[in-house]
Amino acid sequence: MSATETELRELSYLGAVNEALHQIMAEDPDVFCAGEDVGASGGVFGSFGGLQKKYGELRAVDTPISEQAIVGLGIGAAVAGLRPVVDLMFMDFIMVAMDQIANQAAKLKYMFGGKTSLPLTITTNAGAGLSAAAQHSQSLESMLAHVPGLKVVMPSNPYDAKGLLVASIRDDNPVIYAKTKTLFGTKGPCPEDLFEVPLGVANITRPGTDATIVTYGRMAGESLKAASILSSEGVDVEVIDLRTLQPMDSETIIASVKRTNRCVVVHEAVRFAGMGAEIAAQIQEEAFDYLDAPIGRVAAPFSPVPFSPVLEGAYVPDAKRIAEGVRAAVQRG
Amino acid sequence: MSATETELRELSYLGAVNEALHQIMAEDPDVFCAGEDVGASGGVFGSFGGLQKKYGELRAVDTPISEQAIVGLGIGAAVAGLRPVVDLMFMDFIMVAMDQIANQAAKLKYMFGGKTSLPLTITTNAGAGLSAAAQHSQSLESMLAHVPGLKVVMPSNPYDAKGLLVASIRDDNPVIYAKTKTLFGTKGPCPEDLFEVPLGVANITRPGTDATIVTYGRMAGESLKAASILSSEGVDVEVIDLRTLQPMDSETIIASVKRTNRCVVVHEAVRFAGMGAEIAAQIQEEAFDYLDAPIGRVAAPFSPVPFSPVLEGAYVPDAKRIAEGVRAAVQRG
Amino acid sequence: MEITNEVLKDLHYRMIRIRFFEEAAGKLFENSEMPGFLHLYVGEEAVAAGVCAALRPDDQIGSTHRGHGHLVGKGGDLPKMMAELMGKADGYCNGKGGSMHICDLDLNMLGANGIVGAGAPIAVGAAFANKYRGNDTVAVVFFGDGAVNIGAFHEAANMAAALQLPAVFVCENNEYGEYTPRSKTMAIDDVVDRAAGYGMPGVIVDGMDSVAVYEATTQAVARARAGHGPSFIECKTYRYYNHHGVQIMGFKYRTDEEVDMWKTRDCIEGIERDMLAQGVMTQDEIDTIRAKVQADVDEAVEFGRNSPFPDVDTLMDDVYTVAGANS
Amino acid sequence: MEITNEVLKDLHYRMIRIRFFEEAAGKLFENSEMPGFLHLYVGEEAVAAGVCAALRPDDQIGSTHRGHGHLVGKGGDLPKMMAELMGKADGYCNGKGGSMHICDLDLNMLGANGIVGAGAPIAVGAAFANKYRGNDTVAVVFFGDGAVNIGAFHEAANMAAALQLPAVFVCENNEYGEYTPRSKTMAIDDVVDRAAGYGMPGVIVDGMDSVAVYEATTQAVARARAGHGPSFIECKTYRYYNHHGVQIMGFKYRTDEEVDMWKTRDCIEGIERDMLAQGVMTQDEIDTIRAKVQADVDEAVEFGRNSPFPDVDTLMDDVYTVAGANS
Ligand SMILES: Cc1ncc(C[n+]2csc(CCOP(=O)(O)OP(=O)(O)O)c2C)c(N)n1
Ligand SMILES: Cc1ncc(C[n+]2csc(CCOP(=O)(O)OP(=O)(O)O)c2C)c(N)n1
Ligand SMILES: [Mg+2]
Ligand SMILES: [Mg+2]
Repeated sequence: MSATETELRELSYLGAVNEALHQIMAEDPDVFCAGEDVGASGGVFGSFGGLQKKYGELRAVDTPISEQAIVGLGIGAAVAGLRPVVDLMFMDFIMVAMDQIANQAAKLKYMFGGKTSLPLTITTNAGAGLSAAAQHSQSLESMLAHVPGLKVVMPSNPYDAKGLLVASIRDDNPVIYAKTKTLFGTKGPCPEDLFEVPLGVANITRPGTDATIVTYGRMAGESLKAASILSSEGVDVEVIDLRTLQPMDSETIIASVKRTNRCVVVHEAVRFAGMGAEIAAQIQEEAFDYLDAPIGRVAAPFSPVPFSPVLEGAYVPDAKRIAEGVRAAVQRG
Repeated sequence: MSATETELRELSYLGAVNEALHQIMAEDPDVFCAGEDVGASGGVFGSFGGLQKKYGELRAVDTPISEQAIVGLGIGAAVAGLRPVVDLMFMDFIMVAMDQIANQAAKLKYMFGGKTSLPLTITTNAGAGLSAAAQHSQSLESMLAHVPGLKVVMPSNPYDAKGLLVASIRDDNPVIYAKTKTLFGTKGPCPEDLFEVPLGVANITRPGTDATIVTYGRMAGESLKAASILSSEGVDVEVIDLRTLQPMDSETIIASVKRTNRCVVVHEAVRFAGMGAEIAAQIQEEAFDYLDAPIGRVAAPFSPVPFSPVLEGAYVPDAKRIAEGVRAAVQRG
Repeated sequence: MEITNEVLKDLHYRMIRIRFFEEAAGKLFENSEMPGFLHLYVGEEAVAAGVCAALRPDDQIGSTHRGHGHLVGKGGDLPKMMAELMGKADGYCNGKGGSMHICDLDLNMLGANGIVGAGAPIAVGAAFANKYRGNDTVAVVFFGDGAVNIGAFHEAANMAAALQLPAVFVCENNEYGEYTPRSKTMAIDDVVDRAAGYGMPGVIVDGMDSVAVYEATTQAVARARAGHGPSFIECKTYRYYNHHGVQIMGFKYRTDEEVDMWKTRDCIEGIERDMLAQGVMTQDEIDTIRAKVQADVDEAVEFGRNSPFPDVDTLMDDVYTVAGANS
Repeated sequence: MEITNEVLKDLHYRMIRIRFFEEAAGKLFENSEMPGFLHLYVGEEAVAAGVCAALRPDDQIGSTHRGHGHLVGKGGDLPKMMAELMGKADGYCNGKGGSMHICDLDLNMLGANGIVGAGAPIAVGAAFANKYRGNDTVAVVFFGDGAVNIGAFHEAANMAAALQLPAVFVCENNEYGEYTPRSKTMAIDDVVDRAAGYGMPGVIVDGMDSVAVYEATTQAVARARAGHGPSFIECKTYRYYNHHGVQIMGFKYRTDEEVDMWKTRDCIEGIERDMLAQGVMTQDEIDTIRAKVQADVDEAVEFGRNSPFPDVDTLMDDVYTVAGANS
């Protein structure tokens, strides 16, 4: 972020999302929102607040509990030239609509020989931390990023939440835009006007020389905390917030690791076959001779998300565990 | 495989699957099969042939076209103590039933504090090569292997097809057993009696010293072909057929790479966030100091599977591309 | 159908057990002693009680996100339930499941479910197992009016009909899915209008009247036991509190008049009035039962409070069943 | 409803265009000139023809795995279709889609679909766009009797009804899903029995009679255009060839008598008989049309044969729409 941003007014993460929706719907009459409780009540978390009042029932649509038909509604409307934003309340529910997302939305353009674009945004809410148990707490981005045709976005702060949502809605491809539930209330600087944070461009949120942390979503903040802890130990960490997982800004990652020679990938999702695997694989492919230590991964262990706060606390990575991971990478000879 | 296997009669891959089902249903009255066309017609590919005739309509059940309810039927019956085998014709259709698989079957035991086991086998058919286009050709194993609670099996030959299916059905956890469509007709030695190939144990199908290929499914055979090509060039390749992706036999992989110091992972699925990413990440974590070259990945490019045979041929990896991948790893200084 | 005094007392007992349990849970939740999401059953007790009273212990029930009532109705252990809702080690699921996954397989309660509609195919699988084994056990599928619109429910209902399975589909129609009224999500007057499309008989009952629910369930279960396949029961009912929690949402999606109107038809007040009028129980007897149940609930709360949080070392337990070590 | 001679001729023309195209495709498939899976529409032509003749060019249709008939019925370009089925560069999808994904968005045919039922929610999305724009365009959803049992279909039908969208649901009931008869997968006599459950009017029509299909569609479309919401049409029809390919499956799941019975009711023979009897066309005129269509189909086959395979360099094209380079 640039220096002028210190002058920006503060906005909450959820407020930034809501503002983006209000502004883009004002700008583009082809944008509409649809999903369960999206209309009259403004969404279970409030991100769609005020839209139906302002834009009416056809532009902020309360739908039946029908995740497949909700995504299908978006696909059909997008093929017909509109620019739908459809909501799946929890990222876990993506599993219910996975055929429409992975077999339909992602592939239509290709199967049709390019004869359509598909400007569809699917909003959802990811992550653990609310004691919402195994079916309301998952981070499933690696499944989605594995599907050619989809884009996958996970903002970590109010600024990105607004800018990336605008870019997602303006993008001509199906985009999964996954907010993080535990970040809803966090505040940060955010411009008042409509702006884009381009998809596929990572953000170096802290420059450093001794090791690189590659992360996104909720773990972006935890990683910065870890970086301060480490800084007090004399370890200068660079933190990369990916912002977009598909397409991935591999260039920024590789360039950083070529400078720092050590890297830890951090995410809230389960480690096995998570995004950290892809990132580690790419780094060793592209920067093999620069690596002074194996690329570490700090992620959730291989179990469903437990309900009890005590177990959930042990499950989700935090600054302490991230710092440990970086220490292991830095201390390696 | 042991030396005595040369004496075994030959059986086709599909014949081995069918024989396993016949024998295990004879042995265990709690085993039943259900799915679309599984009963009277014996399954669209014939793997359920003869079961309904022999065991009746309750043990080889023709169901409606309802993938979610088919998997749910299996879950409920398994919780009630039976040992169901439910079929989803194409691996692509797993997307339709993904909630029942990933949010229900995989998590029930954990969410219930361990108070049930879930002996459910989900059979399906993976892979490209039949010009069946983007919705009937996918290899989605990395999505499934990312879900704690699931096991994922992909046999590459008749022997394993039979032994792994028996082990899957006898396992007390939900197992995705994915056959490869293009292997159905291939023949190989296979014992006549009921036997198990244990889940989670990889098979070194060719020992070698210069590099390790880690692979599974259809690519196991292509990798052996690549190994012969390379052998004629003086490169001695070890080939590991994983057989099971979750749990993964990391020990065998790591031990091999520590010997050969070079490795290429090969699979039919898309490269980005595929199994190769996890395998590469693990190897560099565990055998960093042994690696003389980056771990290579030979996999499908990042697009849906195209229909036209010409494009599909260019899409799916083959022995030639695998050999190239290994050469790159071996030639690196 | 003759309703004995024992049945009336049983229905009453099940209902107050649910009501008092839920009221206590609501208080703990508002007091931040209970984490996560809490979907209270208060108002709808006649459904769970009426259905469960008509079942045998071996009959299974499949449940929803609003599942406490079903488990209490089936005879659930209150201390284990309360401990689970509080995320404690002595809970039904050792603190791993919580409100949305509470279950007791020994009571054949197949688990609450956090995914709307997803419990239906699973319960139908249990019904299949009953038919497979040739016993006359029946599986009941509970679901909300909102769940009827999701694919999993539809597939399950059709599967049960196509395979003629011993299942009973019980719709808890409280006219809302979260904050959206049913009129926005369906173009039919009664949910039961869908039953014919599956080839099932269907009835509407007053879901505030446990006796009516009990009678309808008894008939549907008899039909299923006799091998004549599934039936559909629509129970018109109402939840008194919010979709989740007690009064935590700001958005007013129901009028006070509507809520008050339904409360005048309260299932517990109704049955107590009837029992008093018919001389089935005296006010003293009612008070005694109420006091006993309240004491049980208080004890459950204390049990939950005193139960330790699970040991962090149990985090990775029970992801898989390990061969030979099957619990 | 009065049926003009022009409508009869139009229906006839659409049907023979489908029939001849499909027969030619079947031959190419048996001759290994066509790769992949091929689901022929032969026998069911009256449905696609009757529906499409009742539509305007701007009306959309959503399709299925058995989609050639729908595209030809909507006016599809035969050479481009044949080339696509053969995996050639000049095909509708540049060889990337094939039989199961053939589409022409300019004709508002939204694409065949390889996933049973998955086309329905997408077509409903198109219907939503029509309502959103306030035009009077209508979206038709084709689906088989088997597809009615899958969740996606159910959700789509309910969504269309709940939002009162301009959609028409057309069931091609050929009494089989692959090799399994409908009686094994549904406990109802007629598929249309489900319509009431969505709050839609529903009718049964003879799916071997293009005029009947045309009339029913005309009414349903008028209703949708007027803003009165969706309707359901069940067409009783039959496929002459196998589920996929022509005669490639060994398992005999239908009797010869059954197939022969349906063939006596052939939609093309029927309309030709009627037109001759009513003096709408002479045998000579019919022969001339048939010859012309056959010539068109032969030309399409030659076009397909002569078209090159796609360049391997196009493999990665069109995975994403690139900003500013949108096709
Ligand atoms: C597949 C899915 N979609 C959405 C939700 C979020 N959700 C939880 S409960 C609920 C409303 C359910 O309504 P209904 O079935 O009528 O049950 P009720 O809450 O009224 O008892 C919704 C939308 C969910 N849990 N699962
Ligand atoms: C979700 C899904 N399940 C199964 C299949 C395999 N399949 C293709 S066509 C078909 C039968 C469809 O029956 P119906 O809807 O009646 O259409 P018909 O083939 O008779 O025209 C099946 C089961 C599929 N393509 N998609
Ligand atoms: Mg409700
Ligand atoms: Mg059919």
